[in-house]
Amino acid sequence: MSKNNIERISGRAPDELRNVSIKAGVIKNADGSALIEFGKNKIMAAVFGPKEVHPKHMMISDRAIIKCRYHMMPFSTDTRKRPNISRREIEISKVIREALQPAIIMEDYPRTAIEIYIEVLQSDGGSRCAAINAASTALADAGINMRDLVTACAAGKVDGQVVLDVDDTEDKTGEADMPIALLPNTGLITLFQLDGNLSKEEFDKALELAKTGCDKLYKLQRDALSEKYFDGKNGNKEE
Amino acid sequence: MSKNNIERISGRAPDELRNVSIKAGVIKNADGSALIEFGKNKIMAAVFGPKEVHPKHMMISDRAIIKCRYHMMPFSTDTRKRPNISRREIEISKVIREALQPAIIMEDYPRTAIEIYIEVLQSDGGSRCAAINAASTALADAGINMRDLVTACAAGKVDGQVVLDVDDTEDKTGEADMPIALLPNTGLITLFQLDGNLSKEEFDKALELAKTGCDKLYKLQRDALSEKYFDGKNGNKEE
Amino acid sequence: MSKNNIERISGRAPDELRNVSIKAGVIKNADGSALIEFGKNKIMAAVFGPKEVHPKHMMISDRAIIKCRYHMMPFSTDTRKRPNISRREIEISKVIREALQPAIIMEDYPRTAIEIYIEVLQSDGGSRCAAINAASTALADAGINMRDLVTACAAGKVDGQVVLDVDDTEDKTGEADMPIALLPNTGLITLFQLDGNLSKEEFDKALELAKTGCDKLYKLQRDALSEKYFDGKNGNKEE
Amino acid sequence: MPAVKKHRIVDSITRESIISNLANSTRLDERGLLDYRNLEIETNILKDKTNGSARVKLGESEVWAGIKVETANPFPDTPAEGVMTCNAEMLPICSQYIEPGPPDENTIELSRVSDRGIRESGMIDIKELCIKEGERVYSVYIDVAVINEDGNLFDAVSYAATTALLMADMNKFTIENDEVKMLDEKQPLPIKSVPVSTTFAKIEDKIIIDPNADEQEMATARVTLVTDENGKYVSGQKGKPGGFTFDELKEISVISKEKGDEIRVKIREAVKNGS
Amino acid sequence: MPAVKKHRIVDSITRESIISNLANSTRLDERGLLDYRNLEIETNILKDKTNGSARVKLGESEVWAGIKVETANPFPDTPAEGVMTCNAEMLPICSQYIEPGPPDENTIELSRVSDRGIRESGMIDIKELCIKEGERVYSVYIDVAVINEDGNLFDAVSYAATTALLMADMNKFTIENDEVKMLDEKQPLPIKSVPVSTTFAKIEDKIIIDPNADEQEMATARVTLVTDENGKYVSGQKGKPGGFTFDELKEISVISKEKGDEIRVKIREAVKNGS
Amino acid sequence: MPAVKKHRIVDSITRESIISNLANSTRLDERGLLDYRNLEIETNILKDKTNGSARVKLGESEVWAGIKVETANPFPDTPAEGVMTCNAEMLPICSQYIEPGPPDENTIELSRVSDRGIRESGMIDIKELCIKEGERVYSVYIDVAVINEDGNLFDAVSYAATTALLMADMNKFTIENDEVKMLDEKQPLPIKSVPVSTTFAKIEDKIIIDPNADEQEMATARVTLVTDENGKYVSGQKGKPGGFTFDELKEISVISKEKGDEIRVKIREAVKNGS
Repeated sequence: MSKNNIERISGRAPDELRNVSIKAGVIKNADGSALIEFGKNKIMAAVFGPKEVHPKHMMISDRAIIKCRYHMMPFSTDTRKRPNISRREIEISKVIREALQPAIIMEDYPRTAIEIYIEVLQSDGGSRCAAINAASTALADAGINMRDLVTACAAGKVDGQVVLDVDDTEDKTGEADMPIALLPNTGLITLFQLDGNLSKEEFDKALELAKTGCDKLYKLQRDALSEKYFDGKNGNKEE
Repeated sequence: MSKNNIERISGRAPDELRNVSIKAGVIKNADGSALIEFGKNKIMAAVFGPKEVHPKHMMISDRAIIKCRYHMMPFSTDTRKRPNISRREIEISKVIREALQPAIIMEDYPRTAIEIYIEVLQSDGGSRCAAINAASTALADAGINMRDLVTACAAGKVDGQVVLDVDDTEDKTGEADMPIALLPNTGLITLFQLDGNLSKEEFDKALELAKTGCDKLYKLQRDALSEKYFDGKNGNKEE
Repeated sequence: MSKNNIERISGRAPDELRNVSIKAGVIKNADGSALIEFGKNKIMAAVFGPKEVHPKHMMISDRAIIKCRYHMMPFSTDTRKRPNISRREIEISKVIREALQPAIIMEDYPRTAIEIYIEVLQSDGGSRCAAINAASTALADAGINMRDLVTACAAGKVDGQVVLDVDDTEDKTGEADMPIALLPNTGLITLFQLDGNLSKEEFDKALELAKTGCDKLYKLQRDALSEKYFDGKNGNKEE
Repeated sequence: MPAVKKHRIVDSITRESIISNLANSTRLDERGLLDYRNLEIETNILKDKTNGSARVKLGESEVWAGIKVETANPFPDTPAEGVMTCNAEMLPICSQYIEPGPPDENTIELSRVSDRGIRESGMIDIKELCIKEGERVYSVYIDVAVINEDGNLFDAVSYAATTALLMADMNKFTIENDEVKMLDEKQPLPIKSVPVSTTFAKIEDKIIIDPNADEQEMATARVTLVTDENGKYVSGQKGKPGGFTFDELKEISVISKEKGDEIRVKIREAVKNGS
Repeated sequence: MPAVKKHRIVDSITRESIISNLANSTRLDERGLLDYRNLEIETNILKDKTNGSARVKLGESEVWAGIKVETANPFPDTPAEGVMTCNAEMLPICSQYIEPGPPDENTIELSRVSDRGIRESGMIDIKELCIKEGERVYSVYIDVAVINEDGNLFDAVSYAATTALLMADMNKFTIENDEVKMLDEKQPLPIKSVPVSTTFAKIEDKIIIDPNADEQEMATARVTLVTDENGKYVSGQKGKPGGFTFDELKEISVISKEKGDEIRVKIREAVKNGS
Repeated sequence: MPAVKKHRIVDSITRESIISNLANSTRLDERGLLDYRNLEIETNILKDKTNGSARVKLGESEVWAGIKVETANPFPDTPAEGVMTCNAEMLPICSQYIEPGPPDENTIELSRVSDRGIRESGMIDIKELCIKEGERVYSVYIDVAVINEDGNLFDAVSYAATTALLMADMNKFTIENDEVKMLDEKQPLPIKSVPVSTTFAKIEDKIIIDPNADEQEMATARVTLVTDENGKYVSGQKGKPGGFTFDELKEISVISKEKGDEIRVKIREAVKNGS
């Protein structure tokens, strides 16, 4: 697929991911955690719980509630971000929570809260997908019962070409970005967003391409968890 | 009264109201509602309740609590209004609540809340009076037990002349504005505000004039309620 | 100590306090209160409690909780201060609370709150020390059981000289300011802050000098309380 | 922090009826799975204080949109571009489930998705909103009030915003001796396309369009796709904690275009009638 | 959102005493129905950091006002007018019923009514507060601290604000080569009138003036009228969920003028003594 | 309003062990009373988006600092001085005791004490941060993220901020025809000194340095002293509701200098390795 195509600024093939590394168990005080480096993205996710629900009236008698916050540090962006939570961060927190929730077996934890905190320390294109991969790994690291890992990757359009995993340099001239999150076992897309301009053909192609990215991230998550729990017998780097 | 007077910008006589129409039952999800068009004012009021009190410590054992919010949409004013609630809106919410509350038989609804929401979609002079008429109609439409309807109208001074119902064009050169709300059966003035400059004679005259406006609004409210409940046998327009 | 020294702008000797007066019982509605004038500082402190804890989950079963707010009126500063509580005021509230708390016998008031409110009406250098002296007097005036009064005073460095009690004119060219609070009976320093530039020798000297200031304030507090409760048999002015 | 919240309650009889109807590919209000509810679009409803306005009723969902065009300083990094802001408000009159106060995550999502549909479609040519580079640009405020809530606000808000923008005018300015001067003339906004939003929901493996409030509450997943008149997909957003398969998304994308074209005709008609 | 809140509690014995006294046209503190409490006005109490200041004690209600005069850019729509802001704060030291935090609806009403009394009377000539049109104007901040609360803060705050304004001075400026330059001279504020606020309450059909905290709590209605020295009514505000009859309001308006004139004399005296 | 809050819970066995160890002048983690935990300083960890960065691990406490140097208008009263802001955030990932949301009093104290250490030491020459007087100055943002909390954040944050500042560069500007123009060159920040923070805690009359989370929780008092390379004390802050005697403070001040010198060497080394 990578031949006969316009060259990407990054030198990557159209279906090529940026360098990705995932490390589980990076925050001692958390019940589960992960650090993902995804291109220039550096994102940490931590999971606390299942724990007591506060305030009490939020408690649900037959399952856990899931809280999720996506937050960017002021130094993570090109221009310093103000410390207050922005509307963009509130929206992304919501779509990430809705992407992760179907994977969590909430019925196993009635009357509790599971908290997912995502901290963007350095941002690049695709930070919400990177965040989902980190959070999914952190949930598994926390030992939360899950139906599946949640894996996420974007496809987009740059210079008229549908490509995998748009980075922030490409994004400046990019024509479309379509992040998705996937539960591989069930084939369910649990996050889907689109901004830009895609024909029907490009739309379908972008979906397929994003899926191939998700498959790679799925493996990287599993490797990161193996690395932590089985002495790193599996590799953890995408070349 | 309308002869030998300086002509108003609007062409109205000194004791003439703007065009007013009131329609009850305009919001399906509300327990009661009304839309008032009062000059250029377009204001909706909705009532919810009696309903559970939240938070619980606000509950009163022998009567209902009344909540009231007066809110202007950003597009309702000459210059776009910022979406946050302003100090002006908080003050007006308070005086409107205090104008309506004496009409509500709160003892009939112990341990409950009655919520009154007022939305200004297009503003003109006299929006707080218009809002009270709409809210009073909405309370009746919700079937809340009331001692009386609450009717409201302002008088003011423009070009040295005491006139009824100052609109926003007149207000720019106006010298005084005095909105009142009235419970016609009891003769009690439950809202009274004044800004401007009135002699004792003008003060008394403005009060009398405002009362005549209230009387007309009282009829219009009753017509709107008849219109809804008795197939519109009574008219609903002020010419 | 006041000879052979560089002259202070204020004409004070290096170990000389500004004029200080403390008056207890100045706010009728409070359980205890005091007004301190300390140089140009005019600061009121009021104490309410022991009283019910709200919200309830803050209650501690075997002792009181202490709340403390240090607040400056907009007109109290050179340039008008915005009415919102600033980060500076939050920090000072915290260090003042931590300075006063060790003096309060909290175990005598389980499941209650003791509230300390400090209002700066006119500010000068050393307002936090002045505030602590006022608050300590107000606590005693409220009849709260205390291990000791808390007394506070700053030393600093101006024109290369270690001096007692830096005022705001001196502070503009001052090189260091070191406020402390002291429980005289126990010798414990419960507030300590430093900003500036002090050698080891100056550091020790400033500590000693601040202690002499605290001793004077201790007497002034006791005088103020005597004044109120025993018909002012003791003087209340520092000359 | 975002968290699970109190939701609309759908009673069990309604739930069962909705599901048993869907099993027969019909809906409780007798629509087909891919039928929109009745759509009414009215223009000029706020003509005294706005530059453009529209009211949309989609079934029982009702929203009012008002456009205000003001002028402002441009952002330093885009000195030759105008500014556009889209803000939707869930008024507490619209439902017993809405409390007054700052917008919650659902309302923020509604505002931001509406904003993106307009922005990403290039509906407004923001380069044409420049009055004097680096100094003065038009600032277009799109405010939408939700008056009554019965599901699928994403589409209702989008239609109202789009129609109001199509109706809107703005002052003309000229530059004389390096000074910006307002003329006593109006001009329409620089409109380049008409994006149309379509929203789908999934209940027990059935895909329906234009969910009402009960359907929306029961759905495990929701997705909005916005298309422009060239048949391009310009914006999309999935919501709710469930998912769609790849095949479902592809199928939805086909229907989105067809339905979008139908609704675009209705919007253009309303604008024509109102002008 | 505004709602019924925890109020001061008046015990039943006090209630009954207040009512039985009123029946005999006297008050618990032995005043007549239309007597003000003792009024003390002191000036220059915050002279080191303000441009003007005053302390008012009305019975046991005590408030401090401080004026700060700064300069600012004018608002775009009033380029030749200065700016005035009036802000009252219920300090938590003033009463066990006051919590620290952002102002509630009562405090906002207090600030706004005080502001309107000064503004609507034209007390300050805001056109004289212009330093250089479109560029630099005076900005007058009136801040009032409530130190002890015993009812009728509307009047106490008004008297303190008015007195502090009468005492205030501000820097002189000149324009040299198109540049604003501060002179080493002061001038008084451009004062045009002295508004006086009077507040009435109604308890069981009796109208009283200057209610203390208990009376205010028991009253079904409260009304404030502000008059200027020409006997004009410049501002008014009814509060509390009850009402007045037309006749009561007319009667109140007569008394308001008389009492306003008496208090204006006291304010002028305090200013004279303080200057 | 600040008040007593939920604190970290230290179980009674840990408490007793800590105390019995201290009685023998050792600590639960086998350190001596005046030993720091292992200190790791790494630079350039956020090199793609910041002007300088550092990660500090002090035992299990981990913080990341990033510097952003932007330009801004100077404050009117200091037209020839740059601006510096220091902001520490307790991220909710760092501990189960930290809730997301606006900073509480502890976090505000942490930010302000870190800020003062840098500011009062004159570490950055703010006069050198002026680009064009009255018009354009550098604005240096120091943001520090707490990633994992195990006590003594005052020191960890200070070391990370200081190291990141030492690593940071900023754009060069020139003035041509009265206009500020950015050059394609970088320069280091104008650094004048390297302040070092040291933090002590008191548990049952024992003074220890670098308390971990459990020790810090049990301590009755905590004090931070910042020294510069000339051995001057530039900043100090006591915390927690207990106190130190005069002798204790004097003793602490001696140790602070010694330990500060040792840590300054480590910071300089990390900077040298990273450059």
